Amino acid sequence: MDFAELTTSPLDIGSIARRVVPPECGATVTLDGYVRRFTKGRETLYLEYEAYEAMALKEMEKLIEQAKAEFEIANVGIVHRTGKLEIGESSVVISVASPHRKAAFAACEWLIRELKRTVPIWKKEVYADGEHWVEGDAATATTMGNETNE
Amino acid sequence: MDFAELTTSPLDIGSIARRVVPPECGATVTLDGYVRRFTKGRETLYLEYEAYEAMALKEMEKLIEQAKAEFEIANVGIVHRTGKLEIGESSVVISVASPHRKAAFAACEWLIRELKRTVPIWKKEVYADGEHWVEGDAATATTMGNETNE
Amino acid sequence: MKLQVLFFGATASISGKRSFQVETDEGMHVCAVFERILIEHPSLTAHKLLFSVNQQYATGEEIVREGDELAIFTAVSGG
Amino acid sequence: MKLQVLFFGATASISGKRSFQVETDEGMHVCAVFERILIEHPSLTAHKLLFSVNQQYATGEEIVREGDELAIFTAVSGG
Repeated sequence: MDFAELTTSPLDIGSIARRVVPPECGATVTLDGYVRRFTKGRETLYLEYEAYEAMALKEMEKLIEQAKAEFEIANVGIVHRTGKLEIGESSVVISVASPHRKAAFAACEWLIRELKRTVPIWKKEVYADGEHWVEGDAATATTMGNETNE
Repeated sequence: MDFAELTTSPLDIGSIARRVVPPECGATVTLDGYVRRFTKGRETLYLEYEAYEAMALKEMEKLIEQAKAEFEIANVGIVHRTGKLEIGESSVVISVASPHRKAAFAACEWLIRELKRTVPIWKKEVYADGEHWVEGDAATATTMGNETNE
Repeated sequence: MKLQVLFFGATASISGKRSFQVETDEGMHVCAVFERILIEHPSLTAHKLLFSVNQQYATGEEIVREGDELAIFTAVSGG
Repeated sequence: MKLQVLFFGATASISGKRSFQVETDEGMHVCAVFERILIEHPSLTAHKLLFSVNQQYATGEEIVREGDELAIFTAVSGG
Protein backbone atom coordinates (compact mmCIF):
# COMPACT_ATOMS: atom_id res chain seq x y z
CA MET A 1 0.00 0.00 0.00
CA ASP A 2 1.03 3.63 -0.57
CA PHE A 3 0.98 6.30 2.11
CA ALA A 4 1.96 9.92 2.71
CA GLU A 5 1.88 11.08 6.30
CA LEU A 6 2.96 13.80 8.68
CA THR A 7 3.51 12.99 12.32
CA THR A 8 4.95 14.57 15.43
CA SER A 9 5.98 11.15 16.79
CA PRO A 10 9.37 9.49 16.31
CA LEU A 11 9.69 7.61 13.00
CA ASP A 12 10.21 3.84 13.03
CA ILE A 13 12.06 3.07 9.79
CA GLY A 14 11.54 -0.68 10.06
CA SER A 15 7.78 -0.47 10.39
CA ILE A 16 7.53 2.12 7.58
CA ALA A 17 9.63 -0.08 5.28
CA ARG A 18 7.49 -3.05 6.20
CA ARG A 19 4.20 -1.33 5.35
CA VAL A 20 5.16 -0.91 1.68
CA VAL A 21 5.92 -4.60 1.17
CA PRO A 22 3.67 -6.37 -1.35
CA PRO A 23 3.81 -10.19 -1.65
CA GLU A 24 5.31 -10.09 -5.16
CA CYS A 25 8.36 -7.99 -4.24
CA GLY A 26 11.47 -9.13 -2.44
CA ALA A 27 13.11 -5.86 -1.46
CA THR A 28 12.55 -2.32 -0.31
CA VAL A 29 14.87 0.67 -0.57
CA THR A 30 14.56 3.19 2.24
CA LEU A 31 15.94 6.68 2.65
CA ASP A 32 16.24 7.88 6.20
CA GLY A 33 17.05 11.56 6.75
CA TYR A 34 18.00 12.70 10.20
CA VAL A 35 19.11 15.67 12.22
CA ARG A 36 22.86 16.27 12.14
CA ARG A 37 24.68 18.00 14.94
CA PHE A 38 26.68 20.34 12.72
CA THR A 39 25.56 22.40 9.74
CA LYS A 40 28.33 24.33 8.01
CA GLY A 41 30.40 23.98 11.16
CA ARG A 42 27.76 25.48 13.45
CA GLU A 43 26.39 23.31 16.25
CA THR A 44 22.64 22.76 16.24
CA LEU A 45 20.89 22.14 19.58
CA TYR A 46 17.71 20.85 17.98
CA LEU A 47 15.47 21.38 14.94
CA GLU A 48 11.87 22.33 14.43
CA TYR A 49 9.99 21.31 11.30
CA GLU A 50 6.80 23.09 10.31
CA ALA A 51 4.51 21.92 7.51
CA TYR A 52 1.70 23.50 5.54
CA GLU A 53 -0.04 20.28 6.35
CA ALA A 54 -2.91 20.12 3.86
CA MET A 55 -0.67 21.14 0.97
CA ALA A 56 2.29 19.02 2.09
CA LEU A 57 0.12 15.91 2.08
CA LYS A 58 -1.22 16.75 -1.38
CA GLU A 59 2.29 17.34 -2.72
CA MET A 60 3.55 14.07 -1.21
CA GLU A 61 0.64 12.22 -2.78
CA LYS A 62 1.45 13.83 -6.13
CA LEU A 63 5.06 12.68 -5.82
CA ILE A 64 3.91 9.13 -5.14
CA GLU A 65 1.63 9.24 -8.19
CA GLN A 66 4.39 10.65 -10.39
CA ALA A 67 6.93 8.12 -9.12
CA LYS A 68 4.56 5.24 -9.84
CA ALA A 69 4.00 6.56 -13.37
CA GLU A 70 7.72 7.09 -13.99
CA PHE A 71 9.32 4.02 -12.35
CA GLU A 72 8.36 0.34 -12.26
CA ILE A 73 7.63 0.24 -8.58
CA ALA A 74 4.91 -1.40 -6.50
CA ASN A 75 4.44 0.72 -3.39
CA VAL A 76 5.73 3.92 -1.84
CA GLY A 77 5.52 5.20 1.72
CA ILE A 78 6.58 8.71 2.77
CA VAL A 79 6.44 9.88 6.37
CA HIS A 80 7.76 13.28 7.41
CA ARG A 81 8.07 14.27 11.02
CA THR A 82 7.15 17.77 12.24
CA GLY A 83 7.63 19.65 15.49
CA LYS A 84 10.76 19.52 17.62
CA LEU A 85 13.45 16.99 16.67
CA GLU A 86 16.54 16.16 18.68
CA ILE A 87 19.97 15.54 17.11
CA GLY A 88 20.09 12.13 15.44
CA GLU A 89 16.32 11.70 15.16
CA SER A 90 14.81 10.85 11.77
CA SER A 91 13.04 13.70 10.01
CA VAL A 92 11.87 11.81 6.94
CA VAL A 93 11.60 8.22 5.78
CA ILE A 94 10.85 7.26 2.18
CA SER A 95 10.45 3.58 1.44
CA VAL A 96 9.92 2.05 -2.01
CA ALA A 97 9.16 -1.57 -2.89
CA SER A 98 9.58 -2.85 -6.43
CA PRO A 99 9.90 -6.17 -8.23
CA HIS A 100 13.35 -5.10 -9.46
CA ARG A 101 15.78 -3.36 -7.12
CA LYS A 102 17.07 -0.91 -9.72
CA ALA A 103 13.71 0.85 -10.01
CA ALA A 104 13.35 1.10 -6.23
CA PHE A 105 16.75 2.78 -5.91
CA ALA A 106 16.01 5.21 -8.75
CA ALA A 107 12.52 6.03 -7.45
CA CYS A 108 13.64 6.55 -3.86
CA GLU A 109 16.42 8.89 -4.98
CA TRP A 110 14.01 10.84 -7.19
CA LEU A 111 11.42 11.07 -4.38
CA ILE A 112 13.74 12.58 -1.79
CA ARG A 113 15.08 15.09 -4.32
CA GLU A 114 11.57 16.18 -5.32
CA LEU A 115 10.32 16.22 -1.73
CA LYS A 116 13.10 18.64 -0.80
CA ARG A 117 12.17 20.81 -3.78
CA THR A 118 8.37 20.88 -3.68
CA VAL A 119 6.79 19.73 -0.41
CA PRO A 120 5.93 22.74 1.79
CA ILE A 121 7.82 21.89 4.96
CA TRP A 122 10.41 24.13 6.61
CA LYS A 123 13.22 23.48 9.01
CA LYS A 124 14.31 25.82 11.79
CA GLU A 125 17.77 25.28 13.24
CA VAL A 126 18.10 26.27 16.86
CA TYR A 127 21.58 27.15 18.15
CA ALA A 128 22.84 28.12 21.59
CA ASP A 129 22.77 31.80 20.52
CA GLY A 130 19.84 32.03 18.12
CA GLU A 131 17.74 30.31 15.51
CA HIS A 132 17.35 30.30 11.75
CA TRP A 133 14.61 29.21 9.34
CA VAL A 134 16.43 27.36 6.60
CA GLU A 135 15.41 28.48 3.11
CA GLY A 136 15.59 25.98 0.27
CA ASP A 137 17.79 26.15 -2.77
CA ALA A 138 16.17 28.95 -4.75
CA ALA A 139 17.51 27.66 -8.05
CA THR A 140 15.44 24.50 -7.86
CA ALA A 141 12.32 25.85 -6.18
CA THR A 142 9.00 26.15 -7.90
CA THR A 143 8.05 29.80 -8.25
CA MET A 144 4.97 31.60 -9.43
CA GLY A 145 4.75 31.79 -13.19
CA ASN A 146 7.29 29.00 -13.47
CA GLU A 147 5.22 25.87 -13.81
CA THR A 148 7.63 23.11 -12.93
CA ASN A 149 5.02 21.56 -10.65
CA GLU A 150 2.93 19.79 -13.26
CA MET B 1 31.14 2.57 12.10
CA ASP B 2 31.25 -0.27 9.55
CA PHE B 3 30.05 -3.79 10.26
CA ALA B 4 29.47 -7.13 8.52
CA GLU B 5 27.52 -9.70 10.51
CA LEU B 6 25.65 -12.97 10.29
CA THR B 7 22.85 -13.69 12.72
CA THR B 8 20.07 -16.20 13.24
CA SER B 9 17.92 -13.54 14.97
CA PRO B 10 15.32 -11.32 13.26
CA LEU B 11 16.82 -8.20 11.65
CA ASP B 12 15.83 -4.77 12.92
CA ILE B 13 16.25 -2.42 9.96
CA GLY B 14 15.92 0.72 12.04
CA SER B 15 18.65 -0.18 14.47
CA ILE B 16 20.98 -1.36 11.66
CA ALA B 17 20.42 1.91 9.76
CA ARG B 18 21.06 3.85 12.94
CA ARG B 19 24.40 2.16 13.65
CA VAL B 20 25.97 3.48 10.42
CA VAL B 21 25.12 7.10 11.19
CA PRO B 22 28.12 9.41 11.63
CA PRO B 23 27.60 12.96 12.96
CA GLU B 24 28.62 14.60 9.66
CA CYS B 25 26.02 12.80 7.50
CA GLY B 26 22.34 13.55 7.27
CA ALA B 27 20.96 10.46 5.55
CA THR B 28 21.25 6.72 5.16
CA VAL B 29 20.06 4.51 2.30
CA THR B 30 18.98 1.04 3.33
CA LEU B 31 18.21 -2.04 1.27
CA ASP B 32 15.97 -4.57 2.97
CA GLY B 33 15.56 -7.96 1.28
CA TYR B 34 12.87 -10.28 2.52
CA VAL B 35 11.25 -13.61 1.94
CA ARG B 36 8.50 -13.52 -0.65
CA ARG B 37 5.64 -15.96 -0.63
CA PHE B 38 5.81 -16.80 -4.34
CA THR B 39 8.83 -17.56 -6.52
CA LYS B 40 8.02 -18.12 -10.19
CA GLY B 41 4.42 -18.82 -9.18
CA ARG B 42 5.32 -21.52 -6.66
CA GLU B 43 4.32 -20.99 -3.05
CA THR B 44 7.15 -21.07 -0.51
CA LEU B 45 6.35 -22.21 3.04
CA TYR B 46 9.59 -20.88 4.47
CA LEU B 47 13.27 -20.43 3.61
CA GLU B 48 16.53 -21.62 5.05
CA TYR B 49 19.74 -19.70 4.57
CA GLU B 50 23.10 -21.36 5.08
CA ALA B 51 26.40 -19.48 5.13
CA TYR B 52 30.03 -20.51 4.87
CA GLU B 53 30.39 -18.24 7.85
CA ALA B 54 34.11 -17.48 8.01
CA MET B 55 34.31 -16.83 4.27
CA ALA B 56 30.99 -14.96 4.09
CA LEU B 57 32.21 -12.50 6.74
CA LYS B 58 35.50 -12.02 4.88
CA GLU B 59 33.69 -11.42 1.57
CA MET B 60 31.29 -8.96 3.19
CA GLU B 61 34.21 -7.09 4.71
CA LYS B 62 35.90 -6.99 1.30
CA LEU B 63 32.74 -5.52 -0.22
CA ILE B 64 32.67 -2.82 2.44
CA GLU B 65 36.32 -2.00 1.76
CA GLN B 66 35.76 -1.89 -2.00
CA ALA B 67 32.61 0.23 -1.64
CA LYS B 68 34.45 2.72 0.54
CA ALA B 69 37.26 2.94 -2.04
CA GLU B 70 34.84 3.31 -4.96
CA PHE B 71 32.13 5.62 -3.56
CA GLU B 72 32.24 8.73 -1.36
CA ILE B 73 30.53 7.16 1.60
CA ALA B 74 31.11 7.32 5.33
CA ASN B 75 29.88 4.05 6.82
CA VAL B 76 28.43 0.73 5.71
CA GLY B 77 26.59 -1.95 7.67
CA ILE B 78 25.68 -5.36 6.25
CA VAL B 79 23.76 -7.94 8.26
CA HIS B 80 22.62 -11.22 6.71
CA ARG B 81 20.33 -13.57 8.52
CA THR B 82 20.82 -17.36 8.41
CA GLY B 83 18.75 -20.34 9.50
CA LYS B 84 14.99 -20.62 9.05
CA LEU B 85 13.11 -17.54 7.84
CA GLU B 86 9.35 -17.16 7.64
CA ILE B 87 7.58 -15.42 4.76
CA GLY B 88 7.97 -11.64 5.00
CA GLU B 89 11.01 -11.74 7.30
CA SER B 90 14.11 -9.79 6.32
CA SER B 91 17.00 -11.86 5.03
CA VAL B 92 19.49 -9.07 4.49
CA VAL B 93 19.86 -5.42 5.39
CA ILE B 94 22.51 -3.16 3.85
CA SER B 95 22.71 0.38 5.14
CA VAL B 96 24.99 3.12 3.81
CA ALA B 97 25.56 6.61 5.21
CA SER B 98 27.21 9.29 3.13
CA PRO B 99 27.58 13.07 3.13
CA HIS B 100 25.83 13.18 -0.27
CA ARG B 101 22.76 11.01 -0.92
CA LYS B 102 23.75 10.11 -4.48
CA ALA B 103 26.80 8.15 -3.36
CA ALA B 104 24.79 6.27 -0.71
CA PHE B 105 22.21 5.17 -3.29
CA ALA B 106 24.91 4.08 -5.76
CA ALA B 107 26.95 2.25 -3.11
CA CYS B 108 23.95 0.45 -1.60
CA GLU B 109 22.85 -0.73 -5.05
CA TRP B 110 26.37 -1.91 -5.86
CA LEU B 111 26.70 -3.70 -2.49
CA ILE B 112 23.54 -5.79 -2.81
CA ARG B 113 24.43 -6.76 -6.40
CA GLU B 114 27.94 -7.85 -5.36
CA LEU B 115 26.71 -9.59 -2.21
CA LYS B 116 24.36 -11.72 -4.31
CA ARG B 117 27.23 -12.56 -6.65
CA THR B 118 30.12 -13.24 -4.28
CA VAL B 119 29.17 -13.84 -0.63
CA PRO B 120 28.94 -17.59 0.10
CA ILE B 121 25.40 -17.87 1.41
CA TRP B 122 22.72 -20.17 -0.02
CA LYS B 123 18.98 -20.16 0.14
CA LYS B 124 16.79 -23.25 0.33
CA GLU B 125 13.14 -22.81 -0.60
CA VAL B 126 10.81 -25.19 1.20
CA TYR B 127 7.46 -25.97 -0.45
CA ALA B 128 4.52 -28.10 0.66
CA ASP B 129 5.81 -30.93 -1.55
CA GLY B 130 9.58 -30.58 -1.46
CA GLU B 131 12.54 -28.27 -1.18
CA HIS B 132 15.16 -26.75 -3.44
CA TRP B 133 18.59 -25.18 -2.92
CA VAL B 134 18.57 -22.10 -5.09
CA GLU B 135 21.67 -21.78 -7.27
CA GLY B 136 22.87 -18.32 -8.22
CA ASP B 137 23.09 -16.87 -11.68
CA ALA B 138 25.98 -18.79 -13.20
CA ALA B 139 26.76 -16.03 -15.69
CA THR B 140 27.78 -13.63 -12.96
CA ALA B 141 29.36 -16.04 -10.50
CA THR B 142 33.04 -16.11 -9.70
CA THR B 143 34.55 -19.37 -10.89
CA MET B 144 37.92 -20.96 -10.54
CA GLY B 145 40.43 -19.57 -13.01
CA ASN B 146 38.16 -16.61 -13.63
CA GLU B 147 39.46 -13.95 -11.28
CA THR B 148 36.59 -11.53 -11.01
CA ASN B 149 37.04 -11.48 -7.26
CA GLU B 150 39.89 -9.05 -7.00
CA MET C 1 -14.71 39.57 -1.21
CA LYS C 2 -12.59 37.96 1.51
CA LEU C 3 -9.64 35.64 1.05
CA GLN C 4 -7.67 33.74 3.65
CA VAL C 5 -3.87 34.20 3.62
CA LEU C 6 -1.40 31.93 5.41
CA PHE C 7 2.27 32.43 6.31
CA PHE C 8 4.58 29.64 7.45
CA GLY C 9 8.10 29.30 8.84
CA ALA C 10 10.20 32.32 7.86
CA THR C 11 7.27 34.34 6.45
CA ALA C 12 5.29 33.83 9.68
CA SER C 13 8.34 34.69 11.77
CA ILE C 14 9.20 37.85 9.79
CA SER C 15 5.64 39.19 9.60
CA GLY C 16 4.59 38.10 13.06
CA LYS C 17 1.42 36.65 11.49
CA ARG C 18 0.38 33.14 10.59
CA SER C 19 -3.07 33.79 9.16
CA PHE C 20 -5.18 36.80 8.19
CA GLN C 21 -7.84 37.92 5.74
CA VAL C 22 -7.58 40.29 2.77
CA GLU C 23 -10.32 42.13 0.91
CA THR C 24 -10.15 41.88 -2.88
CA ASP C 25 -12.31 42.70 -5.84
CA GLU C 26 -14.05 40.05 -7.92
CA GLY C 27 -12.17 38.93 -11.02
CA MET C 28 -8.64 39.80 -9.82
CA HIS C 29 -5.71 37.61 -10.78
CA VAL C 30 -4.00 36.03 -7.78
CA CYS C 31 -0.71 37.63 -8.78
CA ALA C 32 -2.27 41.05 -8.16
CA VAL C 33 -3.51 39.91 -4.76
CA PHE C 34 -0.08 38.59 -3.84
CA GLU C 35 1.50 41.88 -4.96
CA ARG C 36 -0.89 43.79 -2.72
CA ILE C 37 0.00 41.55 0.26
CA LEU C 38 3.72 42.07 -0.34
CA ILE C 39 3.26 45.84 -0.36
CA GLU C 40 1.83 45.45 3.14
CA HIS C 41 4.77 43.20 4.15
CA PRO C 42 7.80 44.67 2.37
CA SER C 43 10.29 42.79 4.56
CA LEU C 44 9.23 39.54 2.89
CA THR C 45 10.45 40.65 -0.52
CA ALA C 46 14.10 40.20 0.47
CA HIS C 47 13.40 36.45 0.39
CA LYS C 48 12.87 33.95 -2.37
CA LEU C 49 9.12 33.38 -2.10
CA LEU C 50 6.70 30.69 -3.25
CA PHE C 51 2.96 31.18 -3.65
CA SER C 52 0.01 28.83 -3.47
CA VAL C 53 -3.73 28.99 -4.03
CA ASN C 54 -5.91 26.36 -2.44
CA GLN C 55 -2.88 24.20 -1.59
CA GLN C 56 -1.54 24.17 -5.14
CA TYR C 57 1.50 26.09 -6.34
CA ALA C 58 0.14 29.22 -8.02
CA THR C 59 0.80 30.19 -11.62
CA GLY C 60 -0.42 33.73 -10.88
CA GLU C 61 -3.03 33.46 -13.65
CA GLU C 62 -5.79 32.13 -11.39
CA ILE C 63 -8.82 34.34 -10.81
CA VAL C 64 -9.58 34.70 -7.09
CA ARG C 65 -12.82 33.35 -5.72
CA GLU C 66 -14.58 33.87 -2.39
CA GLY C 67 -13.09 31.60 0.25
CA ASP C 68 -9.80 30.91 -1.57
CA GLU C 69 -6.86 30.00 0.66
CA LEU C 70 -3.64 31.77 -0.38
CA ALA C 71 -0.22 31.13 1.12
CA ILE C 72 3.19 32.78 0.85
CA PHE C 73 6.30 31.00 2.04
CA THR C 74 10.04 30.77 1.49
CA ALA C 75 11.66 28.02 -0.61
CA VAL C 76 10.93 24.77 1.19
CA SER C 77 13.55 23.07 3.38
CA GLY C 78 12.01 19.77 4.49
CA GLY C 79 13.60 16.37 4.18
CA MET D 1 49.34 -34.53 3.68
CA LYS D 2 45.79 -33.92 4.87
CA LEU D 3 43.43 -31.19 3.72
CA GLN D 4 40.01 -30.28 5.07
CA VAL D 5 37.17 -30.11 2.50
CA LEU D 6 33.81 -28.44 3.14
CA PHE D 7 30.49 -28.71 1.28
CA PHE D 8 27.57 -26.33 1.80
CA GLY D 9 23.95 -26.08 0.71
CA ALA D 10 23.38 -28.04 -2.50
CA THR D 11 26.83 -29.71 -2.51
CA ALA D 12 26.30 -30.92 1.08
CA SER D 13 22.79 -32.09 0.24
CA ILE D 14 23.83 -33.94 -2.95
CA SER D 15 26.90 -35.61 -1.45
CA GLY D 16 25.41 -36.27 1.98
CA LYS D 17 28.61 -34.79 3.48
CA ARG D 18 29.43 -31.44 5.00
CA SER D 19 33.07 -31.95 5.90
CA PHE D 20 35.78 -34.56 5.27
CA GLN D 21 39.51 -34.93 4.78
CA VAL D 22 41.50 -35.75 1.65
CA GLU D 23 45.04 -37.04 1.31
CA THR D 24 47.19 -35.18 -1.20
CA ASP D 25 50.81 -34.99 -2.22
CA GLU D 26 53.02 -32.02 -1.40
CA GLY D 27 53.28 -29.42 -4.15
CA MET D 28 49.97 -30.15 -5.89
CA HIS D 29 47.96 -27.33 -7.41
CA VAL D 30 44.55 -26.93 -5.78
CA CYS D 31 42.85 -27.42 -9.16
CA ALA D 32 44.22 -30.98 -9.25
CA VAL D 33 42.90 -31.60 -5.73
CA PHE D 34 39.48 -30.27 -6.66
CA GLU D 35 39.46 -32.50 -9.77
CA ARG D 36 40.21 -35.51 -7.63
CA ILE D 37 37.38 -34.65 -5.22
CA LEU D 38 34.94 -34.27 -8.12
CA ILE D 39 35.91 -37.71 -9.46
CA GLU D 40 34.81 -39.07 -6.06
CA HIS D 41 31.58 -37.03 -6.25
CA PRO D 42 30.53 -37.10 -9.91
CA SER D 43 26.96 -35.98 -9.20
CA LEU D 44 28.30 -32.53 -8.28
CA THR D 45 29.62 -31.88 -11.78
CA ALA D 46 26.11 -31.33 -13.16
CA HIS D 47 26.12 -28.06 -11.19
CA LYS D 48 27.83 -24.74 -11.66
CA LEU D 49 30.50 -24.95 -8.94
CA LEU D 50 32.64 -22.43 -7.10
CA PHE D 51 35.86 -23.28 -5.27
CA SER D 52 37.66 -21.71 -2.35
CA VAL D 53 40.94 -22.21 -0.49
CA ASN D 54 41.22 -20.87 3.04
CA GLN D 55 38.05 -18.82 2.64
CA GLN D 56 39.18 -17.09 -0.53
CA TYR D 57 37.86 -17.83 -4.02
CA ALA D 58 40.44 -20.12 -5.63
CA THR D 59 42.27 -19.36 -8.84
CA GLY D 60 43.31 -23.01 -9.09
CA GLU D 61 46.98 -22.02 -9.22
CA GLU D 62 47.52 -22.19 -5.45
CA ILE D 63 49.87 -24.88 -4.12
CA VAL D 64 48.23 -26.91 -1.34
CA ARG D 65 49.68 -26.78 2.15
CA GLU D 66 49.09 -28.92 5.22
CA GLY D 67 45.94 -27.81 7.02
CA ASP D 68 44.42 -25.90 4.07
CA GLU D 69 40.64 -25.56 4.13
CA LEU D 70 39.06 -26.21 0.71
CA ALA D 71 35.40 -25.75 -0.12
CA ILE D 72 33.17 -26.58 -3.08
CA PHE D 73 29.76 -24.99 -3.45
CA THR D 74 27.18 -23.99 -6.01
CA ALA D 75 26.79 -20.40 -7.26
CA VAL D 76 25.76 -18.35 -4.24
CA SER D 77 22.12 -17.36 -3.66
CA GLY D 78 22.12 -15.13 -0.59
CA GLY D 79 20.54 -11.71 -0.34
